[in-house]
Amino acid sequence: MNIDFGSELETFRAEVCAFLDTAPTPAIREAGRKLTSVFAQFDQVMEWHRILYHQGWSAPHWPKEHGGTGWSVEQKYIFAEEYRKRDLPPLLPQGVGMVGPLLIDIGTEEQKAKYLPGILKGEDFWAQGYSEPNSGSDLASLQCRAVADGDDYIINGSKIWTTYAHHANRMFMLVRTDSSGKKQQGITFLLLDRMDYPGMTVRPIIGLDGFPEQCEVFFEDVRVPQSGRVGAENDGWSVAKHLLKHERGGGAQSPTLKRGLERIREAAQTTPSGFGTMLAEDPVFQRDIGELEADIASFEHFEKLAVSGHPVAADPAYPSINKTMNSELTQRVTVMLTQAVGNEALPLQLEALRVGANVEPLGSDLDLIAMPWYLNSRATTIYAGSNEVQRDLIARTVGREG
Amino acid sequence: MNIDFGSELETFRAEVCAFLDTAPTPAIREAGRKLTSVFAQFDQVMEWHRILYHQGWSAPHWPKEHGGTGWSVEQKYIFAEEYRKRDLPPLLPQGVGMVGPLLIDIGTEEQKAKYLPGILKGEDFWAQGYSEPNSGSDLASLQCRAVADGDDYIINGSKIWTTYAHHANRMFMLVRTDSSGKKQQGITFLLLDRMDYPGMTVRPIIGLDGFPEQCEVFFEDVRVPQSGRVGAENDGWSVAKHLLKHERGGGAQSPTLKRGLERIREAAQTTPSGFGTMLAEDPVFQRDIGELEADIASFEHFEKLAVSGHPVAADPAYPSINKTMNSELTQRVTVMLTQAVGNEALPLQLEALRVGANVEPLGSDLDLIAMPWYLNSRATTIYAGSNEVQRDLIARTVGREG
Amino acid sequence: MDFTFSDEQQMLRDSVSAFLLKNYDFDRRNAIVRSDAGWSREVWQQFAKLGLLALPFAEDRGGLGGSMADLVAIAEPFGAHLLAEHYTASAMLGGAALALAGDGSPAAGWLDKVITGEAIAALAYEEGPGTPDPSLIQAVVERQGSGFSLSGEKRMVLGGGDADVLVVVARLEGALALFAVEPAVQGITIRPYATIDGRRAANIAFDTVAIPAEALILADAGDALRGVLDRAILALCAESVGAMGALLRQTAEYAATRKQFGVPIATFQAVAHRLADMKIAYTKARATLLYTTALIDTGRATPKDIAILKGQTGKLGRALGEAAIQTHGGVGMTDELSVSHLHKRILANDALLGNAEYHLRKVGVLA
Amino acid sequence: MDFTFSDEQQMLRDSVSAFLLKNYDFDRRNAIVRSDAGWSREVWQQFAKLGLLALPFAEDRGGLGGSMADLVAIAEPFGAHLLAEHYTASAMLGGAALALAGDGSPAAGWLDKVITGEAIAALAYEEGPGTPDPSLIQAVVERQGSGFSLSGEKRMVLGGGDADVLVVVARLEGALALFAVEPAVQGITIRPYATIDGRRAANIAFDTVAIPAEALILADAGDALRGVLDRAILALCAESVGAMGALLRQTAEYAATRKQFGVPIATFQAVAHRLADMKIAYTKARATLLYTTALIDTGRATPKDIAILKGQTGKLGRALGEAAIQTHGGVGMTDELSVSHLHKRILANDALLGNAEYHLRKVGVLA
Repeated sequence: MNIDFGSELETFRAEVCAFLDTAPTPAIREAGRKLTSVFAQFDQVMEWHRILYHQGWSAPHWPKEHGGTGWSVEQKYIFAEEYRKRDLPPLLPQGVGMVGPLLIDIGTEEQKAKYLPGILKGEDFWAQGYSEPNSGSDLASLQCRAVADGDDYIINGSKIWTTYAHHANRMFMLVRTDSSGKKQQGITFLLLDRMDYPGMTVRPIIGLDGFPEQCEVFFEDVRVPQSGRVGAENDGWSVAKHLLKHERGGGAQSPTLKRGLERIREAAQTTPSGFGTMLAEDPVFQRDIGELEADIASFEHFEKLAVSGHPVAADPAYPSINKTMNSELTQRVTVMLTQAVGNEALPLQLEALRVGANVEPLGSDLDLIAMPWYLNSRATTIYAGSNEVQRDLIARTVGREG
Repeated sequence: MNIDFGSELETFRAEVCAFLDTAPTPAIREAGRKLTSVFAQFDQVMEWHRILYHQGWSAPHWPKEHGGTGWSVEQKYIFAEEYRKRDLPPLLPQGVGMVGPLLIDIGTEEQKAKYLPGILKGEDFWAQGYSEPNSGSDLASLQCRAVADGDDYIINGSKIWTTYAHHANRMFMLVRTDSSGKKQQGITFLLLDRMDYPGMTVRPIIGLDGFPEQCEVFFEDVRVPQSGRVGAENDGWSVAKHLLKHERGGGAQSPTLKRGLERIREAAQTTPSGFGTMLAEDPVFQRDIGELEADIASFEHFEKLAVSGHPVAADPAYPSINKTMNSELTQRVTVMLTQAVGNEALPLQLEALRVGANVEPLGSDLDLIAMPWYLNSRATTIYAGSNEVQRDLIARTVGREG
Repeated sequence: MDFTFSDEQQMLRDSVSAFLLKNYDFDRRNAIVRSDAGWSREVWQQFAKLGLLALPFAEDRGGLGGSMADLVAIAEPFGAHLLAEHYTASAMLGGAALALAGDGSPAAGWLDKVITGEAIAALAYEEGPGTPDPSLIQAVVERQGSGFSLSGEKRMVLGGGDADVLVVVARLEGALALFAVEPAVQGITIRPYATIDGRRAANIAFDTVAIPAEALILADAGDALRGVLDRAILALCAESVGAMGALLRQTAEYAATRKQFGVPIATFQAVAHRLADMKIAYTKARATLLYTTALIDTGRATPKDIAILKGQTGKLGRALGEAAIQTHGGVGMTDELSVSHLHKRILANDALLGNAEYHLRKVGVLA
Repeated sequence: MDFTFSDEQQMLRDSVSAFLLKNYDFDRRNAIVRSDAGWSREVWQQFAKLGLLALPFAEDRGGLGGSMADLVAIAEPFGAHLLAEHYTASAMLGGAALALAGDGSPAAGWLDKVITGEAIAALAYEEGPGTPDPSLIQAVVERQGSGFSLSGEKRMVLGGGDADVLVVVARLEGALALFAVEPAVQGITIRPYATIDGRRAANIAFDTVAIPAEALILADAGDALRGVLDRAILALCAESVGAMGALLRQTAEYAATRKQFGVPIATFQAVAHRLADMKIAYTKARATLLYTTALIDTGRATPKDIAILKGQTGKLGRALGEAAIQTHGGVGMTDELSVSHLHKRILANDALLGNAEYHLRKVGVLA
């Protein structure tokens, strides 16, 4: 065993810090401070993406030949840590985190050439068309149909929970191309190079936090080229499973959780406990935050084991354990935050939450974000395979640990 | 709405207190203080049963004509409350709580005449023969066979988790008399008027707390009279379901929980918190015990609603909700107790726990009982229909509340 | 012991439910919430006609002398229907505080108008997070000439932006006192806003506000204020329990009809057990609500009883609401079903007048 | 970063596991626990032969200079096999404290015998519930002539009844000091007992016990003691994680084979999800164990890191053990399967040197 943070890593850390301290614009910083979701405010996060691209850091996890950084796991962890310490908005994951790595793995040369640069540079934003109104946890039951017609497919049906589809200029999606066999068969993975095909309409859905983050996308005889297919026709399920590895897989989520905890600790310095002291000195607060901090630490240890190549990452349940821990810890951080700020979380401050708003918030930054962040994070145990489904998957592997 | 505790109830309370303050022998009181289970130490609790019988109070819930007290629900609650306040051992439930009420409801006149007096007086102790090694939560799958032969049945098979069978002189049990239909059919409910039939053997099972509370009972060609049958042959499942109402049904469990909480509060006065004060003054302890106390209060309110005739008791899920709440609160009380006494709970003090032991315990009364009580109470969510089965039953009724 | 509603209470409850079912379905409610005012004077006038605005007040003050049980009977449907109007703010908080004033005082005059629905009252009490405890109130009043001068800041004043009269809790010579203050007076700055659960509230700053002598409702008002707050807590909890019941019913129905993997999701044991836990939570919260109501109506409710009710309702309500959203999945995350709104109402009621954390700890402190 | 065992560590671990599998199955272990002594000198001599008793000590003290990773590698199988012998007591606590003494002192002489297995050492540190914190130690030593006089009471001294030498932690002129004391000395009363998890321990009272000057191992021993306790905590946690792993495997196997309602109980989603939660708990605890081991071996473990490990292991271990019993149902409640014994080992390790409640709160206190 060893925990290697040699001096060359400290040099790297200094370089990262210097960049992250100077490169983001005030609007980008504001978007980070006002983050109440996995998905940062669109304009600012895309601007930040492009700045990172110019630095060569927009896709640290990609292979170097495709524009990745070639960083070691320790370097990637340091980058994530310093990034989150500064409350910078995380890049939207659909491009660099999902469809990009998929294309690198199994896209055609043409697809790579056509799409990877736009993803890397932050020129394109991709919507993810998976779920349908009747296909949530049971994704394989999807019904949105594509019928081959010459060099094209003609798509009919709808997709839902399509994050930021109203901002997207591209889309990847699963469609049904065959209904005769098992439901997992007959699914095809498609790339759409535009969102404005005739017959496509996007309806934003207002979320419980008041924001139109998710969308429904309708297809009425939408004709798209077959060249956008990834993998073979009817083999989209295995393509999606491949992508899922990237979607659920770890990396460095614990710095985000740790930063959330730190912000609660900061707020606790000036928030009265109701029992005569500030929260920070209150034993009950200390116990509660101690419990949460310890649990986040265990998740961090798990993540570091995984990135360092410990066999824990080879466990077939690894992605599900990772997703379950991360989502439930995120929710606990937000619950603790809303409880810490008490009734200051109750005003609805949609306008003040917008980057560049001209409205002064009613209280502190944390008062402002506590409730929408809590509400939005209820989705973390629902999306990307509900935690019930994850536990089903984990259970199947129990007793076969290394 | 009204909460009626008029002055005649206060007179009643005084009468109850006077009796409970004077009637129990020191050994009975010791058995109560050393209670670490639903089941008190046998000799002392049976002695107490006989004392209560002489007072006419051994079966408050029975109809007056069979030896019950005729008390109102308020009186029964007051009795339970004062009883538990004094840490007196609860009577063993198999007789007055289970088979007695069953016989009153559906026994033959002969069975009532033969058995009720011995139950009421505390002369008999009944073992409950339900579970089998392969039939736990799935009770209806039981295989212990009884074959009719003249006026008798011949029994072969075994029963397990038969509490105090090694102390019992009678037994009620479920046997399989027909295997041809659905498993719930073909079960028969039998009373055995002896435990020493040829071919019957009892093996005590040492529990995780070190005590032989449960037993396994083996039957090898045991011949018992058919006159012990309750209900019709092959109709034992509905007889057992009828009895279950008494087994799971409420009454007044909250006084026991409240007394447990009070004992923790008492111990907290002299137990250091590890953070400079006694536990009782420690804010974290206060919060934790406040949470538990509030939850026990809700259970008490639920119980009082039920006994007062509120529709909540008519909900088909009522027995399951009652059992689930009570068992899980019992476990939480014992967890809190073990945590409060810390490493003083670690010595194994089997001998000191025995009533009349000549061994001085290593610490306080609570140090002595904390761990065995905690360990024993793990069973509360397993026996009498595991809480998983109870939640299945509750779920079926959701959305049909009054 | 009897914890059921009387026939009269059941009738009252049924008539309020029927009114809301007819005039206040989810769509109409949302239209009201999204309107500029955020609440409906028309609904308010109907409430006046139904006698609801007079219900909590003594008969000799022009009220109907309703018991807490009467008020719980109507507050449960208010919660289930996500009422946006200022019933709790004006009747249970502001109005109840005005009713502490002597006959003939300005406050008593305001009370008449509150009862007829001509005026809205609000109680300016809390000052931010961690101040549910009266001992932490810092707003202060000093004698000035024949009257007073008031300074301080009140936050999350329910109905504070809509009130025709504010009852302000402030420290007068150390003790808490109540004053009836008109919002348009010099030195008062009101910042109104909508809340996450579709009500209107305000932060209100008082900068050496001159107040006439007759505005004093009660000096040394600690005990009386406690009585007002306790009853308001009952009403808030009843609302939340009503919302919990609605969530339980809607979630059970959704789970029974929503299919995944070819079967209703209620057939998955994980979902079934969550539904069971929701029912257990609802059963507990409602039992404590009804029991505490009976206690308060017989004058036997202790501070611990109130803390238990507020703590349990907040904690169980949050758990139930989160379970309801999880069971609904994506659609539970939207603004389009009432599920998320009911949950937010429960959360808001939890945060008002001390959240579950605060009250459950008080249960432990009170030996 | 690398958190795997080295080849040498894996070999060590495998050889200890093989030894225990062959010589220490559950029945044999129970026979040892139920014997009068409660532990086996024969097993102990085997440990000496295998070099395990020398493992934790520096080479210049006659040890093998094992790292914490080496010790964790063997402590996990110790926990899985419910070891009753005094490895933690004598090697990790008593022996480690003796090793703080200078060469040629009586304590150093005792250490030699601890390493060869001729003597058992114990550390008399805790004084009851709530005294995991060194600042709360009350046992006191006063100078008397050329030597000292010791008074106080120590509770739950692991191996305290079997020890040939006791290392006593007591306050000397305010600071904590360590003394090597022989148990047969006048004024020492030892009350030995078995513990719930099948070990032997004792409460030990010291009534103005005369101690020679050379018995002083270290005055002002606070920091050194912290180091000993931290490594012992690692060993206890490794034992518990080993026990957790055994519970997880056994419960998974039981759930896959035990049938109710005609199917293995693992097919019930409630059982499956509980198994999943057990696996998550085990994964967390083990990750923290390995990570903290790497920290301590590089001298980078902070007090918070140790508190996190002890707190997480206690909390997750309890939850996992309770889930294992619940899944086993009736048979999990008996003395006859190792399930309940493994759970009790986890509970005991949690209660020693500060339970989860204590340590998790410390995590919060340490900013």
